[in-house]
Amino acid sequence: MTTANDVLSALQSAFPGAIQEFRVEADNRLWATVDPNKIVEICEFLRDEQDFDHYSGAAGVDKIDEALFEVTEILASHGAHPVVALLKVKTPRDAPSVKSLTDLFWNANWYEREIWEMFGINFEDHPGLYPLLLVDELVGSWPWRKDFKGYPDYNTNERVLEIINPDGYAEYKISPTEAEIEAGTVPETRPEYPTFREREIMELETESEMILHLGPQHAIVPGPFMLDLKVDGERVKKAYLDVGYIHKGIEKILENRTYIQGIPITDRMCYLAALSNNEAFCGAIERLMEIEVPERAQYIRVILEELSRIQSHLLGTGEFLSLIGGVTYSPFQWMIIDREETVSCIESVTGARITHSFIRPGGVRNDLPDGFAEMTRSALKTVVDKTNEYKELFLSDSMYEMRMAGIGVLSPEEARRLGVSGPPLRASDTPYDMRREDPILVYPDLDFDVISRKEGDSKARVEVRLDEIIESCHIVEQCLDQIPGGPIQEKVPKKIKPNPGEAYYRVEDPRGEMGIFLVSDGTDKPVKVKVRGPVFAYFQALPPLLEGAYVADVVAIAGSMDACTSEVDR
Amino acid sequence: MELPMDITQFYDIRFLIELGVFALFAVIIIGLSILTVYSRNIVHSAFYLLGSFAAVAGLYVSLNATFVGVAQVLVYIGAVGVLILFAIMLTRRTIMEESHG
Amino acid sequence: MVPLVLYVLLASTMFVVGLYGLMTQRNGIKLMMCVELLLNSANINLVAFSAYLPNVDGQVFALFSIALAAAEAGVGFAILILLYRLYGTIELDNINALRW
Amino acid sequence: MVLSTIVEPITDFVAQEPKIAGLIIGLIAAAIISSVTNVGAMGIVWLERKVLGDMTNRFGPSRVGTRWGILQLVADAIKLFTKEDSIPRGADKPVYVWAPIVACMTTMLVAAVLPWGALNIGGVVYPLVAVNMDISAFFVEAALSLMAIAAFMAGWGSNNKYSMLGAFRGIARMISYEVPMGICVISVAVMAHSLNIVEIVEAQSIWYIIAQPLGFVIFMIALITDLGRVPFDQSEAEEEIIAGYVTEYGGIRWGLLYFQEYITMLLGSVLLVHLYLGGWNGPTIPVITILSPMIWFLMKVILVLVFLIWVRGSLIRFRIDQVTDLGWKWLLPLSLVNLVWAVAIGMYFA
Amino acid sequence: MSSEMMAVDYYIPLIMFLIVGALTPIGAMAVVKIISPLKPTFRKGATYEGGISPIRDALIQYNVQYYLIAIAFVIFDVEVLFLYPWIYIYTSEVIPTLGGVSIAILGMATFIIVLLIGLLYDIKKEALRWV
Amino acid sequence: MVVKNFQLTLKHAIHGIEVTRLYPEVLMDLPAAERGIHQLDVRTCIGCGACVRICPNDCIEMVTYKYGNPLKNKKMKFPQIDYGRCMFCGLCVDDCPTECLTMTKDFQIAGWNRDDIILGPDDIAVGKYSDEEAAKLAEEARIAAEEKKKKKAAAAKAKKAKAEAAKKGDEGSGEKKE
Repeated sequence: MTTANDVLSALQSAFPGAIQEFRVEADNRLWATVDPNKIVEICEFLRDEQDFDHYSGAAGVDKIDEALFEVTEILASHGAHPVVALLKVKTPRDAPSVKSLTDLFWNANWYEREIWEMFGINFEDHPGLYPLLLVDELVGSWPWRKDFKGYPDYNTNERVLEIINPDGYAEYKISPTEAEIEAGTVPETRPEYPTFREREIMELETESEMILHLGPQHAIVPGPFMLDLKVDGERVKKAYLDVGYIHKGIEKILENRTYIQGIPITDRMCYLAALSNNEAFCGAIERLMEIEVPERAQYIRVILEELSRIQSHLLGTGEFLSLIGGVTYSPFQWMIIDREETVSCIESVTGARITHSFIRPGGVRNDLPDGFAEMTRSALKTVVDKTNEYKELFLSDSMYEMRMAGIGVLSPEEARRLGVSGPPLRASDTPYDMRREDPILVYPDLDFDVISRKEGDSKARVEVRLDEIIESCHIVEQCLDQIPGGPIQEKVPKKIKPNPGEAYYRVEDPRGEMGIFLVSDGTDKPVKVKVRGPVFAYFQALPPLLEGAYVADVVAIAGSMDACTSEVDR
Repeated sequence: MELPMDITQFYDIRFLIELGVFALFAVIIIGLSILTVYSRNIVHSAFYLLGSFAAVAGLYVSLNATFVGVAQVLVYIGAVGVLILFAIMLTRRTIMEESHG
Repeated sequence: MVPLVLYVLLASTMFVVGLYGLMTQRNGIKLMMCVELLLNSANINLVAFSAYLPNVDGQVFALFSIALAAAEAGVGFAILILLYRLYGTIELDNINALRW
Repeated sequence: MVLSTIVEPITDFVAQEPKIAGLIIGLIAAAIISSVTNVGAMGIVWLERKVLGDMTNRFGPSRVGTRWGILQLVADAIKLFTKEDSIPRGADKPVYVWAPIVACMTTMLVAAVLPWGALNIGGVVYPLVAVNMDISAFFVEAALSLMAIAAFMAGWGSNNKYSMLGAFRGIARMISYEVPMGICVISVAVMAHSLNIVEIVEAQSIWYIIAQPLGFVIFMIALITDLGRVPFDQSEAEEEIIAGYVTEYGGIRWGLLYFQEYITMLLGSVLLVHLYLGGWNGPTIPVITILSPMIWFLMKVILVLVFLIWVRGSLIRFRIDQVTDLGWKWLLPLSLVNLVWAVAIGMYFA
Repeated sequence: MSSEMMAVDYYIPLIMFLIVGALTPIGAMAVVKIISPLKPTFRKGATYEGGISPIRDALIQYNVQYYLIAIAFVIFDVEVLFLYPWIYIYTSEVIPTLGGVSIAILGMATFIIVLLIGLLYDIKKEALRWV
Repeated sequence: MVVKNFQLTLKHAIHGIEVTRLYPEVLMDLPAAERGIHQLDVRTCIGCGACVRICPNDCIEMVTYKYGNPLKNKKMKFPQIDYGRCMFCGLCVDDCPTECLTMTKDFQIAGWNRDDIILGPDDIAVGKYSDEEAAKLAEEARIAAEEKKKKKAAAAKAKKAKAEAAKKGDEGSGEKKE
């Protein structure tokens, strides 16, 4: 098996002098600072020679003390080896510019756009550096920089200027006051680019084409995002996706909260995966503090995370069914009912139904209550029975087969290239699961299968989720059998101040690979938290997947991805 | 001049009802035909035409030719009407010119 | 019974309206609609006559005429759509390829 | 008998002055049937909510009007009547306004020729039909095709992309299924030797569901499609095109269009019962002999309605291209097969 | 009641039904006009398209494929139209027979088969494909 | 085919309703760990303000309240919670040193205006003292405070004397201490 050391030595021999600094954190973590001029070649070498075919994301860090920006490219492999390479590129703060990796990795596109709009780091050779999450008016103030002074106060209504455009629609402009300009909250210069709407109109060719907006307020969207379809008749010719309608700036908020205060904030990234998000954040802190979680706490975490996966998959599948069958389609409601029981089990431990804020650095908030095991076992039994019933139902339903089979097919190569993760990736014959790849907690001691399907269509994605529900039930039962006694919380100082350094911690979210990249400088607040969410990755893959489908299939495909807008716009 | 009808008929309420029904349909048919020709909006024109077809169907039924009347509804309104509307939708400039020009 | 002459008057008025439209309009689809009006006025006569000389032959004729009109409309509009796709217009004045 | 003293003057009047009687009786019958269909549709909406609630382990309406939520529809109606009646700026106003009216007129036309049950008076069954037309089955077919025009009017009048797509889908699905439906009606008529629904019912010594099971299935599918219900509700698939051609409608106009759908559902069930389930035929119930056919009729109609609701709770929606494919490639040839079968049986018995 | 109604010309009650059918919605709309508030604003009148102002009108030139489906419908609609009167005569004794089978049935069979061939051609040419 | 769909819906339709409830009349059974509206034991609250400091959303504010225990909470400041901002994360409960702040199963806080969901100590307190008790406690606290003041004054005096003594003894070190 390739380890981080092997990768490092291969890199050093291939590019002598290009690796400026390095740190091998463990067998599967390689940190390296590389020469900015060689980054593309190095990544190409890693991709072609060392099987790093999974571009996992990029994070920007503002090192204001050193007058530097750092861009960390996170590379991993789809199962060939467990090494994660984090390559840092430094660029001066006054004219930040980094080479773009979009030629090598298709899915680098959005990550680089995000860094550009948030930090103002230019990416050379990027095909379209347009803002992704920010409103056009805010681009240019680079909000994630450390010297960002805040936006002008746009809440004051007196300054709102209504402009009626030629089509008769009102637009609202807020001009900043002089005081605000002086305070530096308004950018002096703004980058120029065509807006999203203008880019769409440019692509209309024939008279029978039209742009159909699905969203931001549409029945198919699980949260506000805009999916624009260029359709001819009902056939989708091209799809455009605009996100950022509910951008909450959670990464920036976390920088302004102490570590412990950040935990409830991470719940809000995606409330269906609140426990996984907590786990990722606390896990990263634990990495930095180098503490080991007591075994009982680890078991409790696993139990709750798997229960959380069950409820998330039940809701995701139910929502998907409501999209293809209407809200009157009964299995949708049944799944919600099953989910309620699972959520009640979680609630009996954490005290909350969706936003748990339960996991703490070094342990968990409280112990399992009395009678939890019996309650959970009976709930799991119904869940397993019902899930088997649903599987049987979908297998025997020929209308479902007609609707779903062969729709939105992602071939394994395509799925890897587009960078999807989680159930959609596993449905495309790639058994890639963080619980196996990057084992945490007590997962290595547990016996479970990584579910995968060969077809890669919408039907397979749903089947994977249903199978994972059963597999998760199996895991929880094992944990309930094996759970030892003992403390649930390691001694940690009341004020958490991790050691200065960086950590990257990955967990398997219900939706895929959730990674948290944490930079600490030894104070009680993080310098930078970068969330590598799974849904951000799927969303990027949605437009190419939709091309050539019918409008009705758009619903089936988007629904089978089980997207969570909240996490894209974290 | 000799009228082609018997004036005493007008004292008969049955005849008056019949005449009223005929007049109703006749007015609808003529009015909607003229509107069909004059209307600047071609889709309105098509709907006027369909209305006039419907009135013609009513006329057929009142003439005791029920089958022809119902056939008129089925074919003229149900099928030819759909054809006309689709043809309008498939030639975009006609709509734009007529309804906005 | 309503005098037959009223039906004939109605039919002829409708015919005149259709004919007027046929002569003044330039829009192909409008022309087709006018043709439908003409056919309908003929049908009214057929049915009225068949009702006044108790005999269903006129109704049968009307039925065939309706079927024919449907076929005519289908082909006519198809031609118009084709013309539109070729010339980008259905103003028949502008389509001079039809002239000899 | 007292009854005859009341009935006889009326029949005499009708025989002497058929046209005046037609006006009066037509008006009374229209008023009665209009209220029956409207109340019936309200009942269906309530029934649908309750049955769907049961299927999905929920309560359904349970607040307004006792534990059973009987007054829910009244509350909804009050809400619709007091909502603002706004017309979108881009709409083609006359067309937009006329679409619900055309839909209402269509349903009333259909309701006029359908028998609404029957009464057994002194051993003779009198069907309750306002207009006993010779070719009423054909008339119902033709009138139902008008719904496509109403749908197109609503779609075009709204000037909205979802509405237009919904209108196109609506027309495509209606025209794809009108032909199989018509052929099914013809197959039934072939066996009954009549297009009069009353005569078709009277001719059903054996229910036609037994004589033509294939025809029944095809007619059922075509009927659901014509009604635009799940799994054939593509024209208002809310997850795809919001509400199709009713997207831009609000308040009472939406209420009217929505209500027409349920009235059409009632009419469709009645038609199905008459054509395939023997209408009001059934063994005479003692004691209440007069109402016996009526009870059979209502039972069958409610059964069909519950089945339609059951379908809605159980099936997912087809895609629109699958709908047209199913209509043209399967149902049309199969309905012709059924026609051949019906002709064969008809010849055999004749 | 039916036998009495038979004596009446049925078009007159039908007209009454039509009038009632038209008056019901018109009356409802009139009632709404009286009792409901009406405060139109610019925003309320906007076209709904996912909450975003639409790009271009909805009245574009639609795909020609829709027309092909409509035209197929017209053909079969006319076929059905001719089937309706046929049901009264297919067992009639006066119609001559050919090889023991009534001409009415043979003729209709030929008619339907010709149309079925047309349908097959339509399906093969993908004329009924949805856009 | 689709027979199974019909079977399942029928099965569920016959089956009774288990999970759905008619909400305001029938409430769900909540576990003991439920994190609902806070409960404040005013007898033990010491007014330390730890909850204010840990709250991620700044929704807790210390306000004066007279029915508390002045013996423990000298300034009589108790937390007031703005539920418009509260995330029910429970961090304040975890951080409370005397465990006087806890969370109950009650979750119904809807009100007609924004002020209705700002719950002061009066709304969330348990173990409130009656007026007489409060007066008595206030009296006790006053006496205690006076005594303490006296003690303090005495201590200060003593300290001063000591300091002076020390100063006299060793000037350098005394200055350093200050």
